[in-house]
Amino acid sequence: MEANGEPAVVELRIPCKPEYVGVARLALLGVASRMRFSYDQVEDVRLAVGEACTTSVEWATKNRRDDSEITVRSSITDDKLTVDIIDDAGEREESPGEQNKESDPQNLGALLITLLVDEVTVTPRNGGTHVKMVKYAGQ
Amino acid sequence: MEANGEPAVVELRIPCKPEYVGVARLALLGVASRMRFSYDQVEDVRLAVGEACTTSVEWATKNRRDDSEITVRSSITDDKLTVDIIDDAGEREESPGEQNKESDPQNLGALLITLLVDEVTVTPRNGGTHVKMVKYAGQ
Amino acid sequence: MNFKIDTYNMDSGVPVITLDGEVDVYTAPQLKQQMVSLLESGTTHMVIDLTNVEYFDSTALGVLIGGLKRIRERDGNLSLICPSPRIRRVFEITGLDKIFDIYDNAEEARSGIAALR
Amino acid sequence: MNFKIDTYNMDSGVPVITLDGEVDVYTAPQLKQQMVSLLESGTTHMVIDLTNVEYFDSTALGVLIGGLKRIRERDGNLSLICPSPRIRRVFEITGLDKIFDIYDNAEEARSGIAALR
Ligand SMILES: Nc1ncnc2c1ncn2[C@@H]1O[C@H](COP(=O)(O)OP(=O)(O)O)[C@@H](O)[C@H]1O
Ligand SMILES: Nc1ncnc2c1ncn2[C@@H]1O[C@H](COP(=O)(O)OP(=O)(O)O)[C@@H](O)[C@H]1O
Repeated sequence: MEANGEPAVVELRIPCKPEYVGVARLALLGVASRMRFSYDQVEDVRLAVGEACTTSVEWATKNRRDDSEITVRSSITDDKLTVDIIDDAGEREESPGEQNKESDPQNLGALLITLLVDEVTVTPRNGGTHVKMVKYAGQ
Repeated sequence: MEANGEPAVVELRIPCKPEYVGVARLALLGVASRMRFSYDQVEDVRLAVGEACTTSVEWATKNRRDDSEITVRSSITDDKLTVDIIDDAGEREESPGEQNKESDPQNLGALLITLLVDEVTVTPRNGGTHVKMVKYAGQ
Repeated sequence: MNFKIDTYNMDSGVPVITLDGEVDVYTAPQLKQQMVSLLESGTTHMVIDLTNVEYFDSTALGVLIGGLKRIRERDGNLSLICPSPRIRRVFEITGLDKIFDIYDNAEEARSGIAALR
Repeated sequence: MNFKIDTYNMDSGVPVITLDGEVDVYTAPQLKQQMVSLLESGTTHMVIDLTNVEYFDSTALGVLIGGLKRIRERDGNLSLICPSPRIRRVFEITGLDKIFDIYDNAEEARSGIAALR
């Protein structure tokens, strides 16, 4: 499968709640450990995915979306891990008074993700957000 | 959610291959750690789910189902964890010569599952198998 | 659940919050609560011991930043004990290692705080 | 990947296979291969050291059972070093603790094997 470039896929769906973010981190630890990542790179993936899920959880709380879920889809090839984190936690609309709060964990979270993976894009989707991150192995 | 008895659901989908069984074990470690299980009970769940996935992987190999997948669905309430392990790895049909091989890991695997969880049922489904296990917390 | 929090006082009376396990969006509120109750009791110096922490996310960093801000308003300080390179890395890549006093062990934290006072 | 396998010889010449990490459906084939090549080289006694094993599944148990059977056919024996209660539990609940000689450390395995010979 991996040989001809077709990625292997691991997909996880969790409630968009604080107590389940750790499950996503553990699953990604398992995925990343099976790739050609260094110890530090595995940590980077675990932390980046944890931050992305945490942001989803925080928006679900703000938007009072109690029943929302997060899907974490890992697409694995020999030299590249792509993780899609998709939530239905509502739109990420900052109320004006809250902008520019530097110590807002979400800004720190976004900063961490940018520093830890090679590529990241954030796209609003119908009723939620899609974060895509890419980490290259063997670098 | 858990309060009114409606279970929280964590669902994982992995390729039905040896290298991904560890991902399922880690995810279940995360799920079970967040419940009122003792350290030993968390280990029991991890081992039982690992054995069920391993059996699926072995049947996928025998049946040459290279593209099959395993879905591991955890349904969580306050005092009860239900795990459904569903594969599309083909039918589990023992060729006559192979029966009664006591050291066959699959027999050991089935034995372990029976010893480690409170309830287990194995049901053939269209093109695969559905294993349901239940473990009660706080006992 | 893989998280524990405890508080003890150094001989000098400075309170030390020790954390164990994963400090994340689920468990960081317990750290915040503990810091708030120490601040309400009038503390001006505080130490957070991260020696046994194995995961520390942005939510936890946010709690520390908020606590540092409040304790500095009363001319106090917040020190960290963080020997683990993995956890220290989270502070380094965010630049937060420059705003916190980070020590390798309780002994160094003790002398560091004594020198400040 | 969280698995390592190594082999060394005791002073007496008995080979010891040391395992590290997770021995499961993915990694147990490496254990089988190592045991087969020792058997092909004529070994009659063999020790498997599970001290640093953190996960051991039915596939791994199957490999040990197969190896024990083959080594007993030549009147040899297979001993295990397994101090971890968590891993030992897997042998106990399957009743396999009664068919393997299980020791707590290399020293005990050495004297146990010497007594047998
Ligand atoms: N990444 C960062 N690096 C350095 N300082 C930061 C960072 N994030 C926040 N701060 C600082 O931490 C302080 C606390 O900010 P604030 O949002 O007012 O706290 P709170 O939300 O707890 O009231 C601010 O002075 C801010 O400049
Ligand atoms: N759970 C068990 N408890 C005790 N002995 C077992 C168990 N499973 C298998 N055995 C024994 O292990 C031996 C190896 O069986 P066998 O299937 O012939 O090995 P192999 O498949 O490696 O050729 C058999 O003698 C069998 O009785």
